[in-house]
Amino acid sequence: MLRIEGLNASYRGLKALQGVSLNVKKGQIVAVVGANGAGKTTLLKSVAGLVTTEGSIVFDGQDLRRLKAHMISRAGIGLVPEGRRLFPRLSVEDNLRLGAYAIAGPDRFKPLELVFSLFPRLQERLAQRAETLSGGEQQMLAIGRALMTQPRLLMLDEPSQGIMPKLVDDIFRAIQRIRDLGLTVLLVEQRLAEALEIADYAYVLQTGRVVMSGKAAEIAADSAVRRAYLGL
Amino acid sequence: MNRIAAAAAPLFMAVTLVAGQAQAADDIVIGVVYPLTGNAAPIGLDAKAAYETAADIINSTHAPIPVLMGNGGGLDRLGGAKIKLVFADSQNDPQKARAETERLITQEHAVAIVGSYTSATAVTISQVTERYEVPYMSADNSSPSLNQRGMKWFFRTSPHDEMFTQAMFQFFADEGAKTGHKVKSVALFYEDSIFGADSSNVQRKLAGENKMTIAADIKYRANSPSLSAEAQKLKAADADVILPSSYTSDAILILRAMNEIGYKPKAIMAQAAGFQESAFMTGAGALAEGAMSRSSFALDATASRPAIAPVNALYRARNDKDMNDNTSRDVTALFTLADAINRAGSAKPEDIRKALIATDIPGNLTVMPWAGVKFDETGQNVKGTPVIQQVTNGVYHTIWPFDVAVQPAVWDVK
Amino acid sequence: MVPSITRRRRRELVIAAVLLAVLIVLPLPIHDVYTRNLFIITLLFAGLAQAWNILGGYCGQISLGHSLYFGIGAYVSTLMFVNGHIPPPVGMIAGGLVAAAGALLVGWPVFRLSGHYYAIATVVVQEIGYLLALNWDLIGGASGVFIPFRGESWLNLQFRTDKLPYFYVALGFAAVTWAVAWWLEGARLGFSWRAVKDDVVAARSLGVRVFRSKMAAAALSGFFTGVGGAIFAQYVGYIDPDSILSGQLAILIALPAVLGGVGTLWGPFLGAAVLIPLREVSSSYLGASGNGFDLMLYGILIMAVALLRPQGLASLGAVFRRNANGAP
Amino acid sequence: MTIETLLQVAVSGLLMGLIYALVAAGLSLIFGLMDVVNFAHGELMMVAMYAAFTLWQMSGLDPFILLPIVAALMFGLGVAIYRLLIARALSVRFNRGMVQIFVTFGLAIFIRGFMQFVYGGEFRSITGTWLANRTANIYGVYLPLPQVAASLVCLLAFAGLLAIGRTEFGRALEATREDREAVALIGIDRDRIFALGWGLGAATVGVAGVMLAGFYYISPNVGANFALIAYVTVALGGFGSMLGALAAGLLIGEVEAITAQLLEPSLKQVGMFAIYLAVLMFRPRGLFGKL
Repeated sequence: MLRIEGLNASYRGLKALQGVSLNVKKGQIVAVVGANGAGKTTLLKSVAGLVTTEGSIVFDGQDLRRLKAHMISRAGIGLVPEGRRLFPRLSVEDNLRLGAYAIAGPDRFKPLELVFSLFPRLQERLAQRAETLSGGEQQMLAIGRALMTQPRLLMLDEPSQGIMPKLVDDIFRAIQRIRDLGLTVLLVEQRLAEALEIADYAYVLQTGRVVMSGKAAEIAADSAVRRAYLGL
Repeated sequence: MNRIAAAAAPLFMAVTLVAGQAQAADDIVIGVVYPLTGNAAPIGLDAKAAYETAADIINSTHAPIPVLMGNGGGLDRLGGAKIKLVFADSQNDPQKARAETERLITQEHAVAIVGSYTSATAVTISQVTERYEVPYMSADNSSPSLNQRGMKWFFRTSPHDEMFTQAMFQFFADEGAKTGHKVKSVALFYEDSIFGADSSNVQRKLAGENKMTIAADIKYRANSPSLSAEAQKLKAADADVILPSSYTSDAILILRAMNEIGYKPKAIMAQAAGFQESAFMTGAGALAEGAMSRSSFALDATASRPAIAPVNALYRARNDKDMNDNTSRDVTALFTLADAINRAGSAKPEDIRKALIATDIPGNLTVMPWAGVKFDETGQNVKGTPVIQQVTNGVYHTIWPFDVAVQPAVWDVK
Repeated sequence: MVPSITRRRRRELVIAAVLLAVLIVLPLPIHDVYTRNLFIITLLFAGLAQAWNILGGYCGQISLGHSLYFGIGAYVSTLMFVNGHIPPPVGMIAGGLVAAAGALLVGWPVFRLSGHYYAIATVVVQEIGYLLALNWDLIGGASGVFIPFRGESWLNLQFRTDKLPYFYVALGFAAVTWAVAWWLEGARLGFSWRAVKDDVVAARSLGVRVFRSKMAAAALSGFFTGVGGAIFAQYVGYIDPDSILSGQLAILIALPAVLGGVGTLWGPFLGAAVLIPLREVSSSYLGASGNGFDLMLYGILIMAVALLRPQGLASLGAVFRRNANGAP
Repeated sequence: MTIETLLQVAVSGLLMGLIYALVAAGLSLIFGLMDVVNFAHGELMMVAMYAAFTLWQMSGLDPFILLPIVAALMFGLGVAIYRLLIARALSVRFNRGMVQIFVTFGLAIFIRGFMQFVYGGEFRSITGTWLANRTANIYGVYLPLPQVAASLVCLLAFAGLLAIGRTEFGRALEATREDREAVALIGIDRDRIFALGWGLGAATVGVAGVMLAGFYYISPNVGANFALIAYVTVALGGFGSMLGALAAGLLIGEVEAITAQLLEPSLKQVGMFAIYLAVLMFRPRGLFGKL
């Protein structure tokens, strides 16, 4: 579904990605793991069209590098960005509904049901400003907003960051459910164990290069890998 | 270094190229400095048309017009030499006016300068002409202080604000004696630049001398977005006469502002300026009805000044409006200057100056209702006698002095 | 790293010295008054832009109200000369000092603001100064102050028609502002300004006293702007609020620095060398038509330079140099 | 001072304040959206005044009727300015703050020169309209009808702006101004929103210009009379806040009217400037600005 080949990207003058190749198959959760500064965030931003890159990024046969960021979103890729990037002064409801801004037709708000079933807490807080939510709720809202764009590929950048442990589980469960509903997920995480637990396939990124890839369960089981690349 | 030189070189080359343009040998160059861009540009552009009209009358061949230099064909005592006008934009900036005057004198070889509408530019122009020893003919600057700096090369055909204001108060006195209508209180209303300051100073002084109460003394910000508070002050004072010293935009605005708060002043006597502009007449429309203004010009004085009609026709053809207080003074200044150059029989500044000092032109050879043109030792024309006019049916009519008046004054116009 | 910086700085000093030498002899063969006037105004604005650059460029505080300090300098020196017969060279320094004091006084409240709030506040403060001067009859009010001619002398800084002395005064002024900027680029103060400009929080953590360092920039910038105002007043011979305290003038002080390159050593000079002659010549030869062409040209030029060379004309130099020497 | 005078002062301040507020609203909108201060704002208003004047001259119709046409034209002009100049100014990599200040400043000078080229420097007025020079007298307080009409239109325009704020497009505007990068993630074309924002800002000041043309003179420099007040209004209200612009406009109108009564009228702007500086001392981001 998403095929990345020989991707190079620089961020603030530093080479963040060097020759990264990666393949995401339909209906899978693919996890990208690695230490801080390994280039995980830049990878997602590259796909979303937020940083300039060299190489090839093809999504369902479409070359994403020719598209502007908002067209990539419309092409069916949703990104839940690092730091969530909600619209803090808009209400929860507005944040969600804006997710459907670029979508036409009578069913444009249909994913709301899904979002509410995944995160019932959001329904209770519809009128609240996004900035008043807790960290976990904000993450839910960010995922919800991305789902409202009706993506076929959902990319999540460290969804567990800065969230109470109890909610982390909720979120990972939600990600699984999203996959089970037929969406494809590209997940970037520092929390290795949880990520590898729900993922189907995994890539290990180190200083901008893919150093290893394989079935998530295999990587999770390989303690040598964990020590060498993930500092555990 | 070389990048600076590289960047600067073409510019300075351009300067010297333009500077090198030569003059035709015969032409007598007169430099004309006016604000041609910015807020005062409408006045400057009208002035430009007026000078061009006058120069055309002096230079071209046409049926004689009964005005000084009205025979055409150039300056006869200089072998029919033509007057060539070179205009410069002062942008109403004293520094710019100074530099442009210098340019006109040194590059364009102007033998005299005329100008300049605004007082601040007249100050620096007169400074330059004094230092370069070239006559400066002030055509329409009315600040009284301009000729009081002991200058040798400064001449002013136009009356100044003190003379104008004296005429206003003389008119009040004459009206009182004739019709019994007395002016007991006045309201001063003036903009905050040099024109308003000078004008109001004289008015304040003369009101005191004439034992009138100053019911209001309002200095306002020129080009204000609103003058409604000012109008309220005028309404509260409700003086017998309001004495505005305003440029066009403010003149329109204050009449509208007074109307907006339902105030119809008993009488308005304007220090010309904006009140004499055609844009004011269109802008204020019916609200201008009954407004009085001093003027150095009377378009309706055609009986005693036969040149008005033909000169005005030529001006109209060029600028699509009638001559007014300013443009008539501009025309007169150029006629006077050309006559002096002609009498001098020379284009040497010193000769022109001597001829100017000897000037004594009877009023009927001008387009002005003046007694004539004759300069005192400060360069001020002492024979420039102003008139008072009043708007009736959208046109200014002369109401004073009584011998040139075409109709009586109307008080308390409703 | 460090030796290359000093080599660069030394080279800049040499370039400046050569330029100064050229400028000293340049006007001698040019007798045309208009061209000399053009040189004088250009040099004066080069110096003023450099003075603005100290606060606006190096310290990053975009002031759009610098005509206030210009006006203060002009008024102080003029009033001292007209009323107290104090020679302008003294009045100039006094004017600069009062202007610096004014800049500190303004800076004290205004430096709390940032970005556009700061820029607009500087306009407002300048406008208040303008309105007060217009209504303050003791300093001439709207009528302004006329500087009487007291005879040709360097002490009076008055010359009948000779432009050459003014040229050297303006050149001296520009040279001194350049030298100050050059010195600042190497001095501790200059470093702390750049730190403030780049990131206030980071600067603070590096131990830069942000407020104090801004105040120092304001004082220096105000001083030289005031001196420039005093020279201008003596050159023109007449001052009034409209011509020396206006918002338009404030923009004209900042513009050369912006066009030339903000916070660069040569930018303000380069900007003035391009902008001022263009403005003067276009208004002299196009303005007289009264059809607005000069304004259109001026406007287009500003837009074009801002968009095409956002880092300023000075960056063109870097391009040349890189091509010529193969090294940045 | 009588009670009538007092009321009259208050009313005059109110009527003028609403105009100031509307002139400022477009400026505030554009700033809030993309951090650009449009130094050609007064000139946009001037263009709208000339547009109203020209259409009035050609058609003889009341500026009231011409209002939507001029607003539409101004919308187009705003979009064009964004596409041709501002988008480029935003994409530069150096000195972005200065570039946008001086691009719009250069634009202001250009527009002034262009209008002088087309119309000459002459002062123009729209006269003989339906409401021209009419006033209503309510218990000794006079209400100039052109200004009352202008004030009502101002209020309507504000209502319109607030209503737009409640639409989905308005939410998108708000979202874009809060996080101009993140909107791309939900498929919003930032460039398009910015262009529409400029259109809306220009249309708003266009409405103010048309209404003003009903009782104010028109000249190439008229924008400058209002521009400074507009900047002060926006900064006082807080950049980007519509309600701030409204409140600050009214405050400035009243302060101006009162200062003119108490002090020399030539100092009335000092009053409003002083209030502005005083407020900024306590709220550096204006009355309603985001801290």
